[in-house]
Parts: sequence; structure tokens; C-alpha cells
Amino acid sequence: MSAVFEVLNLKKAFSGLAVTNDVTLSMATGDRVALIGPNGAGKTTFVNLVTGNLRPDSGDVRLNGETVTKVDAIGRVRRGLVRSFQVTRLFQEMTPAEHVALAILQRDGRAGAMYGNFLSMPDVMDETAALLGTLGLVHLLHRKVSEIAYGQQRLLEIAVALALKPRVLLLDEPAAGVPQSDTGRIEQALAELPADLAVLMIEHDMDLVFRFARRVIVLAAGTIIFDGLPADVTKNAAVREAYLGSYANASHAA
Amino acid sequence: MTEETVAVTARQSRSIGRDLLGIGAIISAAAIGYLLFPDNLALLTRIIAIALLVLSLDLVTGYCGVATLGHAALFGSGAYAAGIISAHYGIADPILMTLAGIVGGAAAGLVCGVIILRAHGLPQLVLSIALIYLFHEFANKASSWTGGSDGLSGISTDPLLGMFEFDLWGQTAYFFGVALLLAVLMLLRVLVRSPFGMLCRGIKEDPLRIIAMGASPKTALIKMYVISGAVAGVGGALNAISTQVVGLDSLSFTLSAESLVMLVLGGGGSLFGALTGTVVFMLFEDYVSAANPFHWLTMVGVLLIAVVLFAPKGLYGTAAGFVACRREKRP
Amino acid sequence: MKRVVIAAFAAIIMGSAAYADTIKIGVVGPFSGPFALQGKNFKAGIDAYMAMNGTTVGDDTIEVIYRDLPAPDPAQSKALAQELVVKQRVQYLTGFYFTPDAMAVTPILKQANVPLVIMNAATSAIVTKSPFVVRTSFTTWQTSTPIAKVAHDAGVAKVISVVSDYGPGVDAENAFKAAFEKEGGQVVEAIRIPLSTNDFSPIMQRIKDSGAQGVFAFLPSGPTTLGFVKAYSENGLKDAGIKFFAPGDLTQESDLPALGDAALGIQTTFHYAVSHDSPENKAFVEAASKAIGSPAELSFPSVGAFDGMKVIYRMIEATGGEQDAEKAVNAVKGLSWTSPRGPVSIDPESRHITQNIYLREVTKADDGTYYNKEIQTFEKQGDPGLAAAR
Amino acid sequence: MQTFFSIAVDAFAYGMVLFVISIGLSVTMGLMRVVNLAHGAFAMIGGYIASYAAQSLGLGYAAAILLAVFGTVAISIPIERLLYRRIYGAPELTQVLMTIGITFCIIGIANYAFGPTLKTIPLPTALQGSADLGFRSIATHRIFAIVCGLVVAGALWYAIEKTAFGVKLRASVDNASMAAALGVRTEIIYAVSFAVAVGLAAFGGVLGAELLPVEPYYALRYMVTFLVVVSVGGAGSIPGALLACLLLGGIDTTGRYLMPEFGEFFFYLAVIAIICIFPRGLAGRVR
Repeated sequence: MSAVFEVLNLKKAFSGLAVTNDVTLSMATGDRVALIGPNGAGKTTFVNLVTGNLRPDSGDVRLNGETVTKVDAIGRVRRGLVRSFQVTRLFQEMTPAEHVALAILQRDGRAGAMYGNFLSMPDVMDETAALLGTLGLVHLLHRKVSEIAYGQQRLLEIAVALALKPRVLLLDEPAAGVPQSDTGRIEQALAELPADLAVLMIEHDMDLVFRFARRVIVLAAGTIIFDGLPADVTKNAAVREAYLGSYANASHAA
Repeated sequence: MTEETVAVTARQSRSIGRDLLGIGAIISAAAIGYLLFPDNLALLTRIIAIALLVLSLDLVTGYCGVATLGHAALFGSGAYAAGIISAHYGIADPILMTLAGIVGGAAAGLVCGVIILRAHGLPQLVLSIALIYLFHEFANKASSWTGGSDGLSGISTDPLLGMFEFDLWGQTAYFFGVALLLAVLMLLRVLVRSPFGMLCRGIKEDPLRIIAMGASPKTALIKMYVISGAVAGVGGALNAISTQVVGLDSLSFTLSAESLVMLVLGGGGSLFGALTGTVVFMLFEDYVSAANPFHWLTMVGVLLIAVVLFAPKGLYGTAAGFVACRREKRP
Repeated sequence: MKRVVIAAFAAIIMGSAAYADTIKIGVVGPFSGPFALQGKNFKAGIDAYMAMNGTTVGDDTIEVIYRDLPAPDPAQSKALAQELVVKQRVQYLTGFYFTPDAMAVTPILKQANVPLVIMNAATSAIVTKSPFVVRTSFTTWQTSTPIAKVAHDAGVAKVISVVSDYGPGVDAENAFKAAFEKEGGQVVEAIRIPLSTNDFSPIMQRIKDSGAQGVFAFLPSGPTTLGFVKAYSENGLKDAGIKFFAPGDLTQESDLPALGDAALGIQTTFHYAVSHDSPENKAFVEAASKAIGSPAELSFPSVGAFDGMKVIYRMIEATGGEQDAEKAVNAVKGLSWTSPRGPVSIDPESRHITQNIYLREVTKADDGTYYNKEIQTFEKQGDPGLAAAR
Repeated sequence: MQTFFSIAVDAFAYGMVLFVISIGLSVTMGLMRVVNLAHGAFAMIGGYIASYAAQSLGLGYAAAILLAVFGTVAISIPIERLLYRRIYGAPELTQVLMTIGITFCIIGIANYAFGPTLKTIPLPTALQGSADLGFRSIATHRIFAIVCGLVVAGALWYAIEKTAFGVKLRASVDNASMAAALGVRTEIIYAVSFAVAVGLAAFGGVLGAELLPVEPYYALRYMVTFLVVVSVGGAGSIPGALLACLLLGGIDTTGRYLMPEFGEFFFYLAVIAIICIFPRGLAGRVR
């Protein structure tokens, strides 16, 4: 199967310190990959390099076989690489319906239209309602985001990303900060993600990783130290060292 | 019919209802103004022209979050464009002059937008200040075209539609102004509710999120700047047509700052907030400056401080919030 | 019912005609803002005239309505004038400190049937814009022309001109240049500086480097003048013997205490000095000082306002209180009288005031105050600016 | 060559005067995050107090400066407590509205109390006249202004970078709630910083009065200049403000010497160019 998303020998250093060091990985349509790693492993930098918010020192990023290293963040989104944010970045004064509709209109190249209202565009409204329906948010269609619960905001993040119909979806800690009681809904949403989508999830919560991922990549000190099946990850010596080492230190400090 | 579509239809009819209410409110305000001050239509016409400027500022500041103290550049360019085609080329038809104002304002909007959007926050404010001074200085230098500091005089205006003279009593100018304001307002209502308007509100709240959606905040803002320029240009043209003179003050920092004060006073991010701010500020200024021409500035200062202390979202914003709050509480 | 309507109608018609017992005069000027001092002087001149000549003309009571226009703003000026004419029903418009404001009003005079008496605005061309304009102040050409002769007589052959880059500044430059070259002198350089200039040291350096023996300057009165004059003495130009020539705007009386010793010896030409020695001026200064409150604030716009009121009173007399702009203006064409500034007359053709221009020198009085001492008189000067424009 | 030195001297002197007046604004805007358009108004109050003290009370120059600084701070305390405290952390435009309102009120009061004429602050004989630099002369009070500017810059830099107060101030600015949790009394820190900024404004107002004369519209007339200088330097940075003052003073002075009729163009084009290249100001901190 051909790779829909590839990272080749990606390198980035901040004032001499290599934060992403020669990372190479490849994903195919339908992949469910979790990227994990201890604090400071360089996950955030990696995400920013992939989305185009940072320029790598060397290496390439490819989407559908096209090299997009020199393409800016907007261009990558338009080519099907979409991300969600670790801390929700939603428009507090706008409604879930507006969020999703805006994403749909933008995807279809209609967000620049200076007349008309999405409320009176049946196709947009239907798709919005359907998408929010699958995530169980349809009753909140017209509430302000600032008035809805955090767990629901996280779901809305996913909805906005899905509305863009991505080929590759980067989920940055989709369940971060959500109370335990609400994570079920999010897990369900993750399980129901479309099959024609490659998903790379950055996550801390190992329970979630094991339930969701069919492949796990471990990043430590900017390098990939493990790339394989979830079942094998805990047995790997390098991973144990990277994690337990840091936890041991942490518990000493505490 | 599903539950959702019922809700949507209800929503739409409510917003159309609000539109009609707004238009009705403006027409009745225009009528009341006409009846209350039948012999001070010049002031009312001027309020309309400035209201167009403040509306235009609202588009970039209230809806898109751009901080600018140089917005009169757009208004003044419109005024000079309308004035110059009349004074130098003898094109005296008010509608053509308005069109010239729109073109002039939009062109200035493009220039300002491209430059101002290069920075954010305080540096952005300062860029806008530098720009308005450049525009002002340029108009001062190009005195063979603009009349320099003496002002551009010699503007003549044909009767509107060949029938209505722009005369001393200013009725034609007033009704022309009201018509322009209504037309602009209706178009802007459509614009701010359109997908593009929604995109701009998104940019105001979080440009990075918009980028993550694959849209370019900069392109959208420049488009908005051009539209804003066209609106300000209508105001400038109205000013040129009704007063038959254009002065350097129409490209001044003072006018820019005043329009920003009016916008914040009324409450940015809503078209009626912009209108409220303009009308309240100009009428207040007119009243206190006539009552005490020597020390009225202090009164204006007190008004501004009072608004910040007691109506922090602006007059219209606070009033609308109050009404919404009451409605929520009602079972 | 019908009778009531007719009665009301008749009352309106009669009210607006011969039985008018209150005649309103609308004054537009800078009563607040950076130029408030000049507006205050308008009011002082008007109050002084009414205190000395009464508030009635014939059976008619005079009422003055003030409107504030803090900075040049022609659109606002026109709106105010319209309001005064249409709503307040003023029969006379007057005041106007800035040229663009006055220019903006000229198109409505004919339709409004209202004369405009300009108390300050000093660009020559205003009077040509409408036959209903009369000016009782001065023009920049009028006050800047004689100083060229003064410079020439002082043995100065090369002069550098420094003016603020706006209408009156350009007028002053042109006036001086025309007159000085006619005298046989040479203007080696003509510099126009932005109105907002704060630091004049580089300009002074430039003056020094130009090799001129004298400098002709025009700046609006206020902070810039102060900066310029101080820089002139601090940068050693005064000591280097570079002579300073200017029209009197630069040394207006209200700025002299601030200018202090830096201004001593500066020679300017102008139409009015508060120190002018005549019984008319003595009476005027007394009344105007009382009106303005603080005598140190008294300056030239007050006399323009005083004479403006004189002209308006004459107009009211001539028309018997009826609104007839043409008759009113015709009545003052050629009118001559002795103003606090000296003998003056209204030129019948241009409707601008013909007056003496005085050469004055800033001098320290015995009590330590500074004043403009008149040392030479150029009699019956008209406005050379109009001829130059043609 | 002589022309070059001559311009350089003028530029340096003008830049330093600008620096003394605007540095207080850099403190309020950069460190306290308040767009304080009333800064000029406080400088003006300082000027009026000094003028009154020197002219009517007959005090000496040094005493007049001291009275101006402390008098202005005393006047500003109730204003800070009643008004400014409400706009810390408020949106920029709200701050603009409030501080413009305060400026209007102060102008109106000054106009009413002191009249519209120019006020001067008589210089002591030691500062009158001019000093000879060999190739040209320069007014003595300008040399005094340069020295004062350097002293103020050094003292402020020391206070912010090297003292305990400076550490607390920077901590409060970066994260007010964190600083409060660590026991820093942010309210007091803010009040003191505000007083220092106002005191500097008053000091600058007095010192710069020879160049920017005191009159009621002082507060609005020079507001833009102060704002521009501070933003170009990068709000909150002492070296940035110094650099901006010298750079803009240099451009302004050179422009006025070489092509006075296009002086404004040079100045504002330079401002636009600098901000386009350094969108956070010359020494702006990345936020």
C-alpha cells in the first residue's frame, strides 16, 4: 500500500540543541498510529514541523507522494493534512454549528462568499447537523462555545477537523483535560473515525493508546526509539529506560 | 420537517425580523431627526457621513480585531476622489461622485491594509498612525490637485437624478445620505452574516485556528480592508457632495482617533453599536460645544471615562447585553 | 381655525420683515482647542465693541451667537454656517480664523442672503470667491510685503526664507520673494518646513550654511514660533549677525512673555500692535482687556473682530435691520474710519481693508514686560496678493 | 564632514530629550501593558507645576523640578486608584478610550486654570547661553538634557535589571497570578511603577520644555510622537527606547536639514520600514 504521509530524515535544532533528530516515518490510509514519549521528547516540535508552523533544518515531509516541506501551513491543510489542538482553540463567541459550517465552507472554497448565510444553505446545514450528530453534539448546535462543557469542546475540535475531510489527521492529545466521566464519548468518536483516514494521535494516556492504536511510535530526545505493535511496546528495553528512567528521577525528586 | 430545520427556520426568521426592526429603527430615527431638527440638516448629514466612516472602521476593528488610528485615510481618499473629479474634471453627478469615492476609498483601503496588517497590537496602531500622517502630508504636498491646506474648493454638484438641488437647506443632501446609509447598512448586514463575515469573526478570535482550517487570515483581512475602504469612501463622497469642499482634516489623525472613540463608545463588533456611538458622540459634542464653546472638551472627557467605567462593552453592547440577560431570565 | 392659521402666517411674515427687533450675528471661530487664544480674542474684540457702542442699532437689538471650530475643518465650518443661517436665522456671518473654513462658507452666501465679514482668515483669494465677503483683518501678502523693503534698507542683499509648509506660509514666502526681488535683493534659498516641526536646530544650521545675511520667517503663532525664535538665538545666529525678518504673527503680544529676551530686537511688520499710540487704541485696549480678563492674552485677532463689528453695525444701519446682503455690502464699500490700529478703509473693489502697516521692534518696557514698539509706518497699504494672483 | 558632525550633535540632543519624555511611557506600556495616551498630559502637568513654582513662587530650577515631579505623582495617585486600576488587563481599545478621556479632562482643566498662553520655565544662568564645541555651538540646556537622559537610562536599567524590585516587577508582568502566589504584592508593584512612570513624565516635561513648550494642548500635540518612539523601540525596553530615540532623532534631524519640505515623509516612512522589519519594535520581547 502506498504511503499517504511520509516524514524523511527530519531535523530541527534550537540554538544547537537537536529537538527533532533524524525522524523518519511513513503512514498509509487507514493507519491508526499513536505517537508517545516522555515530557520533553520533542513531540510538540515534531507536530509543528509536520504542520508547517516550523521550518525544519533538513529533511522532508510528503503528502500523497508530494513533497510539501516548502509549503506553508495553509497549503498543507488544503492538501489534506489537518490537526486538532491540545488546548482547544475554538472561537468562544461562535456556535458549534458556525464552527463546523465554516470548516465545510472553507473546504469547498466557499468561505470567501460575501452573501448568503449558511443557515439557509441546506447542504451545509445537513452536513453540519449530521457531523455534529455523530459526535452527539447536535443539541448544542446554536449555543455559544463559551457556554458548553469542556469535553464537548474537545469533541467539537474533532468535528471541525473532520469537516475539513482530511486524508491525514493529527490529533494532539484529544482527551487532555477532559474529566474521566466524559472520556468515553471521545473514545467512541475516535473509534468511529472514517476508515479512509490516516490518523496520528499524540497521547499520554496509555489506556487510550492501547485501545485506539494499531501501531505505536515512541519518541525520546528527538529520535524514534520504537516503532511497532502496541503489544510490544512495554517489553522494549529502550522504551522502559526512556520512561522508567524519567519516572524514577521524578519520584526521587518528589 | 425535523426539529433542527424548525429551529433553523425560527432562527432565520428571527434574524430577518431583527433586520426589519433595525431598518425600521433607522428610518424612524431619520424621520425623527428630520422633524426635530428640520433646520439643522447639515449636522444630521454630517453625522451620516461620519457614521459611514465609523461603520467602515467597525468592519476592520470590531469584526476583524485590527487596531487602527489611521482610518480617516480611507474616508479622506474617498472625499478627495469625489471632490477631484468634480473640481478638476467637471463630473458633477452625485452618483458618479459617490462611485469615485468608493473607488478612491477602496484603493486607499488596499494600500493601508497591505501595510497595517504586517504588525499586530501596539506596533500595528503605530503603523496606522504613520500611514495617516503620510496620507495627510501627501495631500498637503499635492496642492495643485487637493488645494493643500486651503482645502479643495470649487466642487459643484448637479441636482440628484436631475431633479433635486443640493441647496442651503440641505434636504436633498440629507435624504441622499439616509438612502446611502440604508443601502450600505443592508449590504453590510448581508456581509457580516455571510460565510466571509463568519471567517472574519473567526480571525478576530484566533487567526491560528483559521490557518489550521486552511484559510489565509491575511487575504481575508485585505479583502475586508478594501470593502471597508469602499464604505468609508461613500462617507467621504457624501461629505464632499453635501459640503462642496474637502479639507485636509478629512485625512487627519484627529478624525481617525475620533472615529475610533465613537466606535468604542458605541461598542465594536456590531453595526448598530457603530451607529449608536456616532450619533451619541456627535450629538453630545454638538450640544455641549454650543452650550459652552470654551470648555466643552472636559465634558467629552468625562463622558468617555464614564462609559469605560459604567458601560465597558460600549453603549450598544452593554444595552444589548442587558436586554439579552433579561430575556434569558424570562421563563 | 383658518383665521388662526392666517394670523400665525402673517405674524411670521411680519416678524421676518421690518418689525424684526433682534438681529443675530453668527460667529465661527476656534474657541477651544490649540487656537482657543485666538477665539478668545475674537470674543474680546466683539465684546469691547458692543460695550463701547451699545447692543442696539436703531430699534434693533444685536445678539451674537458663537460656534466653536477648534481646528481647520471646512466641512464642519459649512455645517455650522448652514445651521446658523437656517436654524438660528442669523443675518450676518463673521469670525473665521482659518482660510479653508472661510472658503467653505462662501458658496452659500448668495442663497442665504447673508454677508460674511472675515475677522482673521488671511489668504488673499477669499474675497474673490463671493461678492458678499468683506474682510477687516489683513492678508499675509499685505503684512509680508513691507518687510522686504525693511530688509533691503537695512543693507541686506541675500536672504533665506523659512516658512511653515501650509497655505499662509507659502503666501508669505511668495509675497516676500516678489517684493524683495523687486527691491533688487536675492532670496538664496526658500525652505518649507512641516507644521509639526519641534526641533529647529537643523534648520538654523542650514540657515548658517546658506551664507545669507538675513532670514525671513513665517510660522503660525504658538509653540512653533517659540521654538523657532529660541533656536535662532541659542544657535548663535543672532550673535553671528544674521538678521531676522518676519510678519508680526511671529511676535504677537500674547507670545512675548514666553519668548522673553530671545525675541528682543526682532523686527516685524504688521497691521496692529497692542501698544499703538492713539486715543482710539487706548479706549479699545481698556475695553478689550476688561472683556478678555487677562490683558496679557490680548492679541491681533481682537482688533480684526472689533472692526468687523464696526462694519456689521454700519451694515445694519444701512439696511435698517432688513436682511439684504447686497445692500449691506454696498453700504460699506469705501467706508473709512479711524480704527484702534490707525486710519483704515474698505477698498470698494476688493472689499478688503486698506490700512497702515507698521514696522515694529520687540522692546523691553521699564516694568520688565515686552512689547512691539512701532518705529516706521507704511501708509495705506492695499492687498498686493490679489494683483499677484491675477 | 563638519556638517555631518553638526547634524549628529543636533540629532543626539533631540533624541535624548525625546528619550527623557517618552521613557516613562515605555514603562507603563511595556511593563504594565497599559496604552497610556495620557502620558503627555502628565508631562504637561509637570511643566505647569514647574512653571508656576518658578514664575509665581520664585523657586529655583532644581526646586521647581522636584516640586513638579512629586506634585505630579501626588496628583496621579488618586487618578491611578480610581481610574487606571479599572483598565489594567482590559482590551487595548478600552484603554485608549479611558486615557483619551483623561487627557481631554486634563486639557480642559489646564486651559481653565492657566489659560491658553505658552508657559515657560526660566532656566538658571548656568544653563542659559551656549557652549562652544569647537566646530559649532550648542545650547547649554541641551547638554544638560543629554546628561539627564543618560543618567535616567542608566538608573532605570539598573532598577529593572539589578534590584529586587526589578525582579518582582518583571515577575508580575510575566505572570501576575504566579507572582502573587509567590508573595509578591502586585498591587503595590503596579502602583509604584505607575508613580515612577508619571514622575519620569513630569521630569521630561520640565526638561523638554525648551523644545516642546508647555501649553494646554501639549498633551495631544506630542502624544503621537511619544507613542511612535516607544513602539519603535519596543515597549518596555530601556535600551530599545534609547536606540529608537537616537535613530528617529537622527532621521528626523537629517531629513530636516537636507530636505526640510519632506521632513514628515522621511520620519514616517522610517517608522513604517522599521516596524515592518521589526514587528515587535527594535528590542521588543517575543511574547
